[in-house]
Parts: sequence; structure tokens; C-alpha cells
Amino acid sequence: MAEIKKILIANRGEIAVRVINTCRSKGIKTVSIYKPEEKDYPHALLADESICLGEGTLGETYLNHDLLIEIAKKLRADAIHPGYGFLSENAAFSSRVRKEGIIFIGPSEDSMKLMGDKISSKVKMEEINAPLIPGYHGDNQDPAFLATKAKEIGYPVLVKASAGGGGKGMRIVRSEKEFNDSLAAAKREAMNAFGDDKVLVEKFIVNPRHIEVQVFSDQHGNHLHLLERECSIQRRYQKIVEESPSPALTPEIRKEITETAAKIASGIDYEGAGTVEFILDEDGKFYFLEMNTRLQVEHPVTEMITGLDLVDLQIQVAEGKPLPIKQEDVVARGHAIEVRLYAEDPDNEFLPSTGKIERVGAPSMPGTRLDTGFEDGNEVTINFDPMLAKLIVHSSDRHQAIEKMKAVLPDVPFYGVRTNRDYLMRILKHPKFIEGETFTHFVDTWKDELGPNEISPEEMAKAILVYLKAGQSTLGGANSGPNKNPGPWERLSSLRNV
Amino acid sequence: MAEIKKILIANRGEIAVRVINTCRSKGIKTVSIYKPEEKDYPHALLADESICLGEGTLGETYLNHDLLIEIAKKLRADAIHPGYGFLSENAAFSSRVRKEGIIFIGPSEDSMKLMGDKISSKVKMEEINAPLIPGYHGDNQDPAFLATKAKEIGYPVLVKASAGGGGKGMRIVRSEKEFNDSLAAAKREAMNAFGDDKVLVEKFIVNPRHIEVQVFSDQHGNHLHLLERECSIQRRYQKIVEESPSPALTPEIRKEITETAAKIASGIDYEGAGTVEFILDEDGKFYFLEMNTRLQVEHPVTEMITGLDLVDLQIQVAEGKPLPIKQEDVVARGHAIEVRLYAEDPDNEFLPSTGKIERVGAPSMPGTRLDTGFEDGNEVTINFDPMLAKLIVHSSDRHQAIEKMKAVLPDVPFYGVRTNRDYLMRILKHPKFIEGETFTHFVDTWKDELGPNEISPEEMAKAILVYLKAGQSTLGGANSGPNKNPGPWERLSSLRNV
Amino acid sequence: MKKKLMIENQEIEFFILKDQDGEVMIEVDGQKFDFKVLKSNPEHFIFSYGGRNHFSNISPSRRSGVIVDGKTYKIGPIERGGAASKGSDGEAMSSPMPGKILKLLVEVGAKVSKGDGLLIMEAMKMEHTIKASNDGVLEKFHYQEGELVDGGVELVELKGMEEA
Amino acid sequence: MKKKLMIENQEIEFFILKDQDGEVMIEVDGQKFDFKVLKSNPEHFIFSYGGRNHFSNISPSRRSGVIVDGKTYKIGPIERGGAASKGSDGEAMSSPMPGKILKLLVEVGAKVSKGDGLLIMEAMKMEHTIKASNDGVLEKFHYQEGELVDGGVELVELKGMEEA
Repeated sequence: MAEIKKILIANRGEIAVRVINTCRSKGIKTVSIYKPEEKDYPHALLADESICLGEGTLGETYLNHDLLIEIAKKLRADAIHPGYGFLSENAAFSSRVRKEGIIFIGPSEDSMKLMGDKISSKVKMEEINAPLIPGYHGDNQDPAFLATKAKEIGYPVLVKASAGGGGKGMRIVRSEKEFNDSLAAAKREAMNAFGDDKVLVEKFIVNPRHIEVQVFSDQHGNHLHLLERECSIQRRYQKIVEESPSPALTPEIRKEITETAAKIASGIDYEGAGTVEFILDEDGKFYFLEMNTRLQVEHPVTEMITGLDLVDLQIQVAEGKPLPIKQEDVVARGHAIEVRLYAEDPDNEFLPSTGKIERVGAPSMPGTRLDTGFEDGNEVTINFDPMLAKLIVHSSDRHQAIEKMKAVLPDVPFYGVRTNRDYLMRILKHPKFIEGETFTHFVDTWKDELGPNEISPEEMAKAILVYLKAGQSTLGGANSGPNKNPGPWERLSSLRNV
Repeated sequence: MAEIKKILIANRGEIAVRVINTCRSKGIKTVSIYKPEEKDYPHALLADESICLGEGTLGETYLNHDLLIEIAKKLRADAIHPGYGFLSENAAFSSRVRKEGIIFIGPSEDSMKLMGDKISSKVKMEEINAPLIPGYHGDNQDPAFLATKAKEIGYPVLVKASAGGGGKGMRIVRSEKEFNDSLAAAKREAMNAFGDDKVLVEKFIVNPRHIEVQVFSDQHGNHLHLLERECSIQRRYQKIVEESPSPALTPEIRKEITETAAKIASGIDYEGAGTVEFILDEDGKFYFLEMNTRLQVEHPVTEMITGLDLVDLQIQVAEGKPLPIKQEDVVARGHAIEVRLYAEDPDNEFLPSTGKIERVGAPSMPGTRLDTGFEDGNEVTINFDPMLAKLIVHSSDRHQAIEKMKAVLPDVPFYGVRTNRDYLMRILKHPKFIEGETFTHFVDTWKDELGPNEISPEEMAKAILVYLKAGQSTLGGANSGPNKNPGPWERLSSLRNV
Repeated sequence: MKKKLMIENQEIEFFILKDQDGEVMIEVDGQKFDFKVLKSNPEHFIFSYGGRNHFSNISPSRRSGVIVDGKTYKIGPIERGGAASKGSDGEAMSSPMPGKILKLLVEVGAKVSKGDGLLIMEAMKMEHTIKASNDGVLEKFHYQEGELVDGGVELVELKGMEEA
Repeated sequence: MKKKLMIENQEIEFFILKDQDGEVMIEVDGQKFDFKVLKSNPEHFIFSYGGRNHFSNISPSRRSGVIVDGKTYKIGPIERGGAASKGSDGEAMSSPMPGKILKLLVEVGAKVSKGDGLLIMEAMKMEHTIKASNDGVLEKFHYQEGELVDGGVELVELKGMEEA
């Protein structure tokens, strides 16, 4: 067991700040890195020591293995935390770090390689009996054979070009009698688009939900799950609303899906924090999608409902300590929701926006958390991820969590850049979201209803009032003028006329 | 079961704000009340409706039964939440409210009366076998008889004037042979001070801790405990640092003390939120002190480690719903600490201070919470309680919670009034506090060490730097000047010389 | 007096029918709305409407909109496009926030150069000098010394000089 | 140049040995301390000392102290007690925060009345007029136009008029 005393955070933005915060509580020193244009960003300032990486491409700076290792060695960091993205799932980097005698806070090189590859991961999943989407991915392209396979899989099925992408050479087939025509059409399109008419046949999930399970493993063979997160609300294939517990899981499905995830972690002899992603269909059947071998963006949702600090657990596991909790200690308490605030224009294809942040703000209610890598005065540029912040709320139940999120979203205006805040608010107010009818096509299905609303005269009058009057710090002397503070009886008697 | 749709909050300051926040999440409308000088305070503004009580004494305003009921009726509030203090333990008010057909969010009139009286509560505790401090409170004042009683109780004992107060007519007796002299001295003092030499003999607790257990009961006979809080750190008989779990409780003592509290709640047929206070001695024995039949100031500590919202539970119970949790769902997760920020001068007898708040600030780390009734620009006057705020942190363990509290205390300066913030910091840094050696005489015992430190030249230089330079929003152009942003290699090579 | 503002790219006409002791009545689209301002500070602005308290805030620069009842509105003065109302460097000669006109610094009819101070106003307990956004002739001050002005209101009329 | 400030009721002498590009060296009690300013905004002030980042903040009015490394210090100019440095209404004629002297408004030797503007300084992108705290004769400006000044520094010497 090696005690970690100083950590180099090989990342930036909100995740670097988040790792620093846990280190501050643990009394672990931190080293952060930044590019010259980021010298005023929180991650460049909140660490005990910070190193400017100099100008250059990402490859020359944040992704520069040699440089990061040199910094870690010079500043005597005994561990590197890779955050998410960047080098967090880079097997070569993790291996290099370890060879240099530095602790890499993450899973083994082998786990990363195994789960980072679509083919090898699925072979392994079959081996350990994890559920995969039923399908035929083989070479036999005989229409009659494929039709038999389709029947075995069960309609509806998806016929998809093996070489495909972007929806070309893809057909949803809803019944046996449509199969031959759809197959022919898909093959024609595939040949035209990719010069290869090979197709695969897979079960088509009608109303899919994205359910993922947080897993945690130590070096002593303990493999736990920390319950699920539902992340079905996505735009442009990126999650924007995440929650736990999932409104779709019955206790039985929850037990099954979380145990499957823990079994996968155990089956690949995993170490540290990981996330197993599944697709859940309308019948409560779920299928393995992929495993992310790192901390996930939306991990605060799990922290809120379990009361655990996942970075603290990562550090303890990396130090060789056994996990300080048992499976039966992991209990969901209340409901947590996270929304991702992006610098983007939801009413114009979600195109990223830029600007100088005039005011970040802060959520005003207890049981809330704002994870951000920005502060007032920072520039939002196109050089980095347009995610401005994650706003997370915890409350007694899903209904109260939604209401709390609606109450605190206006507290974080991020004035100065166009954001998706109003768009998120429209999602939170959508009846289907409130009912928990959250599928991965939610944003497309309700596109029109999620667009900007008409502004009523009442709303205009309010906006005018605020524009003309806000910013005055005082409103004349206290209690001056007539009727400034009517006594309660006057106030009550005037109410009688209402 | 009556659904509550609008609540009148018969209180002010942070507790009014705290109740409003839960109501916002639950979609319950709120009515707050305020005096004219409080019209800019958060509690006067955050409710859906707010009523100015007019000028007058507390009795004419916040404690005015008629006025509060009139407001509730006129604004059609179907419930009154009394907060803590004020009318929260006033049996007559609760009974009057209920007679008017309004729900009083709190226990029955009978519970309040029973537990509000020192004598009747102790009689009831004896009846249900709750542990009381061993002692003789009877009329027989024969010295030989009292000496026998003292021996039965076990030394050390406390001989105390029955009519007493303020330490007069009080003697700690450590052994049998001192008893007669001490008794005579105590009786002399008692006669001089109170004109009555009657004394009582009680077990003297050498290193007492204040341990209290949160209990919760519904109208369906469910009586739960929500674990303990330790509140030993007190100044002038007021708690200033509270935490959960208590560092003093073994699992066995925890089980015993929490079950005793739940038994008391059950024994008096309690309803709603209550706190049973105990004294714990060095041997792990605990004795009933009193029960508070209301929400406690330090309830957020319990909310942090249990993940529950106590005001939400209060409302559900008041609506007649069964408690939504079972005893086995109540699990402590990590560690929570609360400190109370007061407008006072700890270096001058904790005398209250006043002033205009220039900046409240906000804690900058996740897992923190600031409950305050003030915002920038508010006046702190001597008209109300000098508590400025409660700062609460949650972390994986006690050590991390202490470090986190130390990290976020500077985030809430409350500039403009003298506060006990630095004093709290000195407590958090005290080795005995860190070791969990927290007794009710902590603040007196370590008085000298908790005083202000000498300022070193290094500290002076830092203070001078900040005073002279802070407040500039920019430091010249970005990257201007020599060596503004040395590349990493330069920085690293310069480190070689360190 | 009819006034205009741009709200989300729409030109909105409105009337202020009352503005006294924190009570403001605004008419939009033939409908009248009664407000009472409860609190205004840099972080938030709270007003009462229909017997209920409403929460809002405004961007520090006043250029990035307002949030009212959780909804964001882009709002600002009508863009005239003329040099007089907006300088080439984008500095409008309008009040940055509500306040009081302290001092007029030049005479009506005076030639001024870009950057010259035209008037001083006091707001948020600070003094702000409103400067000429371009070279020109000062045609008119819309407010006199001592007058209170709202935020975002044009303060002067400056006639630009062609090819100066 | 030797300078003085009050820290927690002690009069502290110090020297600024360097103040350039955010690098500041301060000597107190014969010991020299090297600082590098990393960030300064109204909410916090971050500097590097001994290779480590340190966090601090200052009260908005600059009169209620500073918090450095979690500890609060009362700090401010030496109270001279004389009418010249502090007006009867408590308004000091010192720089409210670090900034630049923009314009001197009166001549040295001029008689001024309480409330007269003496100079304008720019700080936090705002202009601040420093006014006479009482009637008197302007003896000296400690800084000239264009000079940078620290916060809390006396800017003028004003000789009060006895029984004016």
C-alpha cells in the first residue's frame, strides 16, 4: 500500500477542479496544468501548484505523455489522475506512467485495451454471459438465411450496412413480409454508399433508454455496483440530462442490471471506477453497449444518491486499500438529477457559442451542486469543450428534484454566452419528462414542443420592468413614502377586496 | 389525509428560508412574515407572498397568536410551520391553530406540555425506564442520610442548592471523606444566596459530552430515530459545532442510545420531529436531559448524513401520511459537521456585534451548505438572534469533513460585522478536537489556546500584499511582460534550482 | 410617452403609466400590468405581481439579457444603425444602469471628439462618465442635472460629422 | 520608501522592494517575502508564495479586513486623527482600490470646500472622484496624472482651516 501525497491532474476544466476539491479534503497536494490562455481559469489557480504547459496543440500540451511525466517527476507527484476524456482511456499512457513508478489512478492497461475495443469487448461479454443485442453479424448474406435469422431475433429488426454509418443502408423491418424488399433496398443503398453490400441484422429497440451502472472495484477482488443512472435525454449523441434512480427500473430489473454490471467488472478483473452502459427496451430487457474505464462526466448524480465521493474511492483503490464499503451499504437515498449547461444555441442546431462570461452565479438552495471550470470574466472559446457546467440537485423524490432544478437553473445565468439553459428548462417542464417517459429519441420526438415559446404581453412587461429597473441597489430610504410598509391589518383588509 | 398546499411560516431568518426551500421543491406555496426593518432580508422576499407585521414588540408581531392566525386564514394557508424558537414549543398556540382548522406542523399539545416541563418529563422518563442522572432530589436533608445517598450514587457527586443557579451553593465532592465539609459549605452558601439551604445530590459527570438523537414519528405509530448528533462544543451554553456521527460512540452505545430515544418517542406517543438530548459520560453511560419538541437548529447535520429532508418529512407527517422510510433505511453515510457563525467577538466574552454585511459569500466546494437569513447589504442589529449562518459540510469521514470545513470557512466572510469565524477555525485546528476529545467544557478548558495567535512577519507581509493589491480586476494585458507565462520546460528547469 | 425596446429581435412598444415609490405600471399590447419592486441588488431583482413575489436578474453589462421567472429574454435598446446612437467601437451613449445625472460636461452645440466626456452620472454609488462614441456636434441632452434616469436609456443626441 | 499600515491595532512598518508584472517583494521586520500575484477579482485574490498558491479575499469596502490562508486580519491606513487625513464624516481622501490617477481637478494651493472634487482616479474600469473631506487648502498631490497607485493610499494633503 502506497500512500498518495501529491497528485498531478492531467486534465482541465470542471473535472480538474472536482479532483482538486477532494484532494483538499484529503490533505493531498495537487498539481494542475494549463495553457497560457487558461491562466485565469479556476483549474489553473485552485491547485497547490500549477504549471503552464506553454502554447501548442493538444498533442503538445494536455496529451503530451513526455511532458506530463516530466512534470510529475519534477514536482514529485506520486500519482496522476487523468479525469475523463484526454488520456483517461489511453492504455499506452497508463502503462508508461506506471513504468515510471508513478501511480495511475485508473484501471489496468489490459482492462482499458479489452473494453476499448468493440470486438474484443463483445467477445468477452459473450464469454461471461452478459446480454448483447441479439443479431447476426456473419458473412452469410443469403436472403433466405438472413430472413430466418431475422425471425429468430424477433421483429422489429434493423438491417444495417456492415460498413455503414449515418443511417445509409439502414432499414427498420417491422414484419416478416416486409423483410425481402427492405433487405434489397438496404443492400442497394449500402453498395452505392460504401461499395460493399454486406449487411448485419439486429434487434430493433423501439423506445430505447440509456441506462448505465456505476461499478467500483479494488485490488482485493471486491467488485461493487453503485446503482444506475439514466441518461436517455441526449442531443447530438451527447447526454444533457442524467438522473438516478431511473424512473424506468422496477426493483427486479434494478437488481438484475446492477448485478450484471458488477459481474462484468468481476469477469474482467477490473480495478477502480467504471461505467457499464446498457440499452433498456420497453419490455425491461437490457443489452450491453460498452464500458467506460474511467470516471464519468455524470458521476455526481451517483455521489448525490449514495453519499459517496467517487474520487476519494478512486484514490483509496489506487493506494491499494480495500473499498471501505460493502454492497449492502450502497443504498439510494432520494433522487438526483444533473443537467449539463452548454455554450450553444439550441434553437440553431446546438451550434457552440463563445463569449466572455459576465456572471456564473451559484445555486441558492441546499442539496445542489455546481461543477464548473469557469468563473466570472473567463472567455469561452472554441478551443475546448463547450460544456460550461454541470448543475446537480438532490431531493426526496423525482418530482421534488425536478422542481428544485427548475428553481435553481435561473441562479446560474452564465451571462455573456448563449446557453442551453432555457432549453433544459423546457425539457424539465415537458409532461413526458415529468412522467418519466424518457427515451433516447426524446429530443427529436418533441423537437417542436421544445422550441422557443411565444412571448406573451405579460412576459414582455416583466422583462421591460427588469431591464429598466434592475441594478438599482437601493429604493429610496427605508420606509419612506406613503404606504411603503402598510401594517398587517391594512394589508389584510385590502386583501378582503381581492 | 389533508394535502397541504400553502404554509404560513411563523418565523424569520435562516429557518424561514430553509422551510421555504423545501416548499419550493414540493410545489407548496409559502407565506412569510417580517417586520418593517426586515423588508430586505431573504425571508421577507423568498416566499410566494410576504406580509409585513408592522412595528411593535415581538409579542405584538412574531409571537402574536391572533395576528398569525388572521394572516393564515386571510391568505388561506392550510398549515403553519413554527420553525424553532418563537412559538414552536408553545402548546397554547398549537392548540389554538388546530382549533381554527389549520394544521400545526409539530407534535400534539400534550407532548409539548409533557416534555416542556422538567418535573413531568422526568417522571414520565422514569415510568418508561429512560436513564436519568442518578441523584436524590427529596426533602430529607439529614447529613448522614445524604452521605448514604451520595455513596449509593457513587463518587464524584455534585451537591447543589435546590433553589440554585449560577454555581452558587454548588460543590463537587470527589470522595466520601470530603462529603460532610462540602455539604456544610454548600448549605451555607445556599442559605446566603437563596434563603433556603435545601440541596440535592447528583452524580457528577467528569467529562460530559452532549449527545442528542433525532427522532421522527408519524400518526400511524411509527417511531424512528435518525441517528445521533454530538454537540459538545458550546460557548455560553450555546452549541457552536455539531457533528454526526459522534466520535465517541461505539456501535454498541450508538444502538443503545438511538433505540432509547426511539423508545421515548414511542412511550410518549410522539408525532413529528423531535430531539432527545443526553449527557454521555466517559464510561459510555448516558442520561436523559430533555426533549425538544420541534425542529432543531442543527438538523442539517442529520440531513447530510442520512440524505433525508426533515422539513419534507415534517410536512408529510402533518398531512397524515406514514413515514416514507423504515428504520433499516436510516444509514449514516460519511461524516457531517456544522458550525454556527455568530456576529460576536470571541476575544471579548463573545459579546454580540452589529454592522452592515458587505459580503456573505458562498462555500466553493461540493457537499457544503450555507443556511443563512442574511444577504449582502443587510444590517445585523441587536433586535434579533446574532446567529449569522450555519455552514455545513459532508465528506467521506471525520478527517475529511474537518479539512473541508477549514477550506470553505474563508468563503463566507460576512465582511462588515465581527464574527466568530476565526475562532471556529481555531477549534477545528485544535489537536483535541481533531482527536475527537470533545467535551462540554472544551471551550473553557482550552480557552488560552483558542485565543488569537501572534501574527508572524510572513502573515503580515501576506496581509499587506492583499490589502495593497486585491481589488484590481486585471493585471495588465494577457501574456504581456517578460516571463508572464514561461513554458513548462523553463519552469521545470528553474525548479531544478529549488 | 411611448417607448420602445427590442425583445428577442422584436421591436416592442410600451408605456410607463406609473413609476413612483417602487410601484410601476407598464402597458404592452393594450394590456396594463401593475408591479411593485421589492428588492434590487446586483445579484437579483424581486418584484411583486398579482400578489406573488417574482424573481429575476440581469446581466452585469445589461447587454446579455434578463432572466425572469426562469426564462431568459434578450432585451435592449432599438438599434438605430446611425452613428449618433452607437459608436463604431460599439459604445452606446446610454445609461449603463438606473441612476442620477450628476453633471453635464459640455454645452449643447459644442463640437466634441470621440472619447470626450459628455456627462457624469451616478449609479450604484459610483460615478460614470458617459463619453462621446464618435466625433460630432452635441445636439441635445435628454436629461438635465439632478434628473433620475432608467437603465439603458439614451442620454444624448450627437450628430456625427460626415468625413470629419 | 518606508510605509506603514495598521494590522490588528499594531502599527506595522514595511518596504515594497519590488512591484512589477505582478511580482511583489515586501520586507517586514527585516525579513523579505517574494510574492507573485496570480489572479485578482472582486471575489478572491490568489497569489503564489513559496511555490504554492494561496487564497485570500478582501472586504468590498476595504475597511473590514482581509482573509488570507483562512485567517482574518484587520488592516488599514494609520489613523492620524488630524482633519487632513480623515474628514469629519469619515470619508478618507485615499484611493478606494488600486488604480490609475486620471486627472487632477484643482491647482496646488487652491482653497477648496468640503465635497469639491480634487482628482479623478480610474479603478475596476470605473471612474472615482476623490472629494475634499473638509474645507481647506490643497497642499500637495502625492501622485501625478497617469500614475498607478495602490489601494488605501493617501492621495492628497489638505490643510484644514481652523474655525473656517
